[in-house]
Amino acid sequence: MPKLLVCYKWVLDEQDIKIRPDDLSLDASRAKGKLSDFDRNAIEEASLIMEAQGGTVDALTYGLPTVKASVKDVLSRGPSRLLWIGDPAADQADAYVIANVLAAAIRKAGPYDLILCGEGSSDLFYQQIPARLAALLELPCVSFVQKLTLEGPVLTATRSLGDGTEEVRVTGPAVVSVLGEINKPRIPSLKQVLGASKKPSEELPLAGLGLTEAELEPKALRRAPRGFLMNRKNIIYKDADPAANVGKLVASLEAEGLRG
Amino acid sequence: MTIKRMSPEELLALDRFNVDEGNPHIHVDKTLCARCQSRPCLVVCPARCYQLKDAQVAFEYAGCLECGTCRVLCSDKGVTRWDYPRATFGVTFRNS
Amino acid sequence: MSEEDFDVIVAGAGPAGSACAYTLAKAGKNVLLLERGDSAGAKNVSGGRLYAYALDLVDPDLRGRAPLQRRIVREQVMLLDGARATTLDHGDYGDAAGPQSYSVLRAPLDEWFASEVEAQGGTLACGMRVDGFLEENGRIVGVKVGEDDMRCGTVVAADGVNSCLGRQAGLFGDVAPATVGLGVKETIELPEAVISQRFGVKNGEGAARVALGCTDGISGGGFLYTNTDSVSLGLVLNPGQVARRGRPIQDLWQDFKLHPALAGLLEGGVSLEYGAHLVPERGYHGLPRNLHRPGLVVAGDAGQFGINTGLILRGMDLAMVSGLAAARAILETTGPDAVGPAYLTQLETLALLPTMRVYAECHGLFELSRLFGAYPALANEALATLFSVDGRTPPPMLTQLWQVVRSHVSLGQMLSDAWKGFRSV
Amino acid sequence: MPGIFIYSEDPRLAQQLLTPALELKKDLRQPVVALTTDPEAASILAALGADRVVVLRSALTSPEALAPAVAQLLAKEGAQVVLVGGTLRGKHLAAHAAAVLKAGLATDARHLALSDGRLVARRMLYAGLAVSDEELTLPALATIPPRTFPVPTQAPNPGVVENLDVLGDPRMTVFSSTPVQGEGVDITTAVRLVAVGRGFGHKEDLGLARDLAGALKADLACTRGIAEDEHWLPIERYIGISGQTVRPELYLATGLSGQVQHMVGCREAKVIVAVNKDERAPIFEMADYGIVGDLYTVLPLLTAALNKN
Repeated sequence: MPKLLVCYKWVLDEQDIKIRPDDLSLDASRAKGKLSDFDRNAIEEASLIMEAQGGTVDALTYGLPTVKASVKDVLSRGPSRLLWIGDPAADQADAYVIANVLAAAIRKAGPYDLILCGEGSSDLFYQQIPARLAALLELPCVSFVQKLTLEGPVLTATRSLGDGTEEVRVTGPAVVSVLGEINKPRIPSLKQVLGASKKPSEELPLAGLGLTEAELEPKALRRAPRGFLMNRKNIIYKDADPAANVGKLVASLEAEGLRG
Repeated sequence: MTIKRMSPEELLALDRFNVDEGNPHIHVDKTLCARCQSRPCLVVCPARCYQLKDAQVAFEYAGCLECGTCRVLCSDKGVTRWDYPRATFGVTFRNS
Repeated sequence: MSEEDFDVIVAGAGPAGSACAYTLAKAGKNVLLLERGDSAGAKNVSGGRLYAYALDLVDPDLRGRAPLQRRIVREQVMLLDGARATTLDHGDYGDAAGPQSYSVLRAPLDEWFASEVEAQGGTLACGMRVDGFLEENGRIVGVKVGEDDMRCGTVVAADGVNSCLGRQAGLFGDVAPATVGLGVKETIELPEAVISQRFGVKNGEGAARVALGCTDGISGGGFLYTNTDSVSLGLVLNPGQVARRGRPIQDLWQDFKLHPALAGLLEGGVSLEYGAHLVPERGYHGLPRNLHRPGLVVAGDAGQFGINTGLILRGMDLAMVSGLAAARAILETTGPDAVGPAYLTQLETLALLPTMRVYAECHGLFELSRLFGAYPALANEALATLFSVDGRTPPPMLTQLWQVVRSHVSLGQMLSDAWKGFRSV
Repeated sequence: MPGIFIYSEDPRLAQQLLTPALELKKDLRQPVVALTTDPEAASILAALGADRVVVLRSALTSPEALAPAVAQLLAKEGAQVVLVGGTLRGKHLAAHAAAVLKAGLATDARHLALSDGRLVARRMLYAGLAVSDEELTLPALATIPPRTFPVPTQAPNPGVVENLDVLGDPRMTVFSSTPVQGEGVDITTAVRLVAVGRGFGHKEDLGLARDLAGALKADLACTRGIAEDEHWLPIERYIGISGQTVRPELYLATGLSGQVQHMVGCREAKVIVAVNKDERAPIFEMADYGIVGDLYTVLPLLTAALNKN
C-alpha cells in the first residue's frame, strides 16, 4: 500500500490584494490565506490514490507560523496526517530555500513511494519545487502531469507540455507535479471536515531539520512588487438595441484602422 | 481617488463572488413574472439581479448579495424557490 | 434510537450562534457550530455597532479579546434636506463610565467569535449549509448537510433573518415585507488618523451617526459608523415603500452617499465593499408566534429579534442574548421537549423580551411619513431662517418661524403626528 | 571556465536567448556558451555570436533526461549566468540544474540586467497582478519565455563548436508522444485575434466566432478552459499565464470574463474589444471598446456589419 506525500503552499488570496493607485504598491493588509490553487489538485490526486488503493497520505508545508491555519482545510480534503514547518522568515524564502526545507523534512519523515506537488503556486508561480526536490532527493521527477496511474511501484503518467502530450513510465519512488486539469478538487463534506479534526498534525521544528545557515539563505531577493494597471479606453456600448451597439463598435474599429 | 457615484456593476465589482455555474440558488418562473404588474424586484434588488429586457423580467443570479429582499417583496410569487447558494459559493464579505 | 453525534448543533456562526455555542462549549457540552460561508462572517453585513453589555453577559473576558473597532463616544443625528444639513452632536467628555458600545466589522468579529467557540472545545465547520432536518416522531433529532446526516439532542437555528430552517421546520411563514428594513452599505477605507481628526475623536474612539431626510421620503434613514481605518456608511429603508416609489435602491443609496454634508467626511476614501441585508425592525409585534418545537429553538435574526427606535438600531446584542438564552435553556433542562419553554423563560430573565415590549410601539414612528421628509426639511429651513441676515428689517422671529412651519406641515398634521409619536414612545 | 550559458531544446528560442546573453556579456566580460543537442543548430548559434557551442551527444536528448548531465557540466565549468528557454521542459531542466548548483532561478524572466554583481530579473507575481524585480546572487539561472527577445544579427566572428558525450538520465521512459495537431497557425504572430471563452455553450457555437474572425481577417484564440478542459480548440491557441502570450493589434474577447490569468497573455494588445453579457465582467475594465450583450445576438450582427461593403 503506497505511502504518499503531498506538498502544498498556503498563499495570500490574490483576489484580496489591492493595488494602491498612487504608487502601484500592493496592499495585502486585508488578504486572507488560501490553499494554492494547483496544490488542491495535488492533494485531491493523492487522496484519490489512497482512497482507491489504501495506504497513507502525509501533507507537508513550509510557511510563516500562521500556516497552521491551513491544517483543517487540508486534512478535510483527504490526507491522513499533516506536517508543518513554521518559520517567521518564510515570506522571504525563495525556491532554493523552500526546496531545501521540504527535502530535509522529507528525509526526516520519509521515505515515501510518491511525492506530489502542484505545478506552481498561485502567488510566486516559480514552478521549480518539484524538480528541485527530485534533484535534492535523487529521485526521478515527472512534471506537468494531467493523468496519473500508480500500479505497485510503477507510475504511468500523461504529461502535457504545451506542444504536445507524452506518456511516460517511471518506477517509484518519484516526484510528480500535477496540472490543474488532472482532477476536480472536492468540496469537503461535513463528515470529511469533522474527520479532519481527529487526524494528527504536528509541527516539525525548523531547527530540528539539520539545515545549515547557508541552506536557509535565499539566493533570490524579491524587491517590493509593483501592481500592473491596465490603462484602456473603457468605451462600453450598452444600448438596449444590439444593432445600435454593433454599429457604434464598427465605427470605433474603423476609427482605429481595424476594419477590413 | 475619492468617493464617487458608482454604477451597480461597479459596486458589485468591489465584492468577491464564487458563482456556482449552472446551479442557480434562486428560481424564477418567467410565466408568473410576465403576468406581474408591480415588479418590485426591478427596484428593490440591491444587486440589480432583475432587469427589464424586451419588456420581460430577466434574472441573473451571479451578483446576488443573498439578502432575500426579492423573495420577501415578490408580489406574484414568481420567485418560486429561494435558497442560500451551496456552501462555499456566492458572495463573500471581508469588510462589512 | 441511534447514538447522537453531538449534544447540540448550532446552524449559523453569527453573534447568536456563536454566543450559544460558546456558552454550551464552555459548560462542557459537545457542540457543533455550522457556517455556510467560507469563514464565519463571510455572509454577514450589519450597520456595525455592538452594545458591549451583550458580550459581557456571555463572558466578561470576551470584550478584551474581541476585534472591536472604536468605542463610540459621540452620538450624532443629521437632519438632511437638499444640500442642507443640521447635525446634533452628543458626547460625554468625562470619563464615560456608563454602558459602552463599539463599532465592529462582521468579518473579523464573527470569525473571532467562532474561533473562541473552538477554543472552548466546540467544533466549527465552515462551508456547510444546513439543508434540512432529521425528524423522528415529530421531534427534530439532527440536521442534513449535503449527503451527511448528523444527529444531536437539540438544534439551534441561528441562520439569519431569512431563516430557511425556521420556515422548513414549520415554525413560521416567510418574512412579511412590513417587518423588515432593507439595509445597503458601503465600507469606505480612510486612514485611522484622518478619521479621528474629521470626527473629533481620539484613535480608538469613534462616532455613530444616524441621518433622517435622506430617503426621498421613504421610511428609514442613513447610518455612519467610524471603524479603525474605515467608515461603514449605509441606508436602511422600508423595501415595500422603495418598490412603490419605483426608484432603484442603488440610486437612493448613491444619492445619500454623495450628499454634500458627507463629502468632507469621506473625501479621499476608497470604497472597499458593497453589501446588503434585511434587518428585522418590527420589534416585539414582529416576533414569530413560535420560536421553538421539540428539538429545535430559533435565535438571533432568525427569531426576528430587532429594535429600531429611529435613533438606535439593535440586532447584534439581542442576537447574542438570545443565543445565550438558548444555551442556558439547554443547560438547565433535561430532554429536548423542555428546552423550548425554558428558552422563553430565559428570554424574559435576560431582559430581552421585556426590553422589546418597552419598544413595542416604536415602529409607529415609521408610519409618520413626515419624519423622513417634511420635518428634517422644516428643521433645516427654520435654522437657515434664523441664521440668515440680509440687512433688511426682518419680520418678528416667531412670525418667521411660524411661516416656515406652515409651509411644511399643517397644525392638524403636527398635532396628529405628535400624538402618534407620543404613543409610540 | 566561468561563462554565460544558454540552453533551449527549441532552436528558435535558443537563438533568442543569445540576445540577452550577449547583452550580459558586456557587463560580465565572460564568454557566451551555448548548449545544444543539435549539430545544425550549433553552427547557427556559433554564427549568431555564441563564443562556444557545446553539442551534447547522448542517446537520450530530452531536456528532462539531459538535466543531470547539464547540471554537472554547468557546475564543472563554473557557469555564472544560465539562461534557459522557458518551455515547460526547459523549466524542468532549469530547476533541476538550479538545485544541483545551489543557485537561484528566476522563471519566466521578462527583463534581465546585472547590478552590483547580481542578476536582476523581472517576473510576474500573483498571476500577473504585479511584477517584481528579483536580485539573484551568482551563479544564477533564469528561464526566458519564447519571443521575449529577438534573434540577434550575425556576429562578425563565429564561435567554436565542440562535441561532448554525456549520459542521459534513463529513469523516465517515454513510451508514446502525441504532438499537438498543429494547423500551422502561430497565433503569436497574428495581427488580429478573436478569443473565445466559456460563454460558448457548445463546440458548434464556435462557428459564430469563426465567422467573425473571417470578417475581421483574424485568427481564433481561446482561454485555458476551452483548450484544456473542453478540448474544443488545440492548446496552441490558448492564451494565458501558462499558455501563449500575444501582442496583436486587435484582441476581440468574447464569452470570457477577463480573469487575470488569461489577460496576462494578451494585455499588451494594442486594442482590446470585449463582448460579454455580464456588464460587470472584469474584461470591460481591461477593454478599449465593449458591447454589453449576448454573444449569440451580437456576434452574427457584428459579422454581418463587417461583411457589408
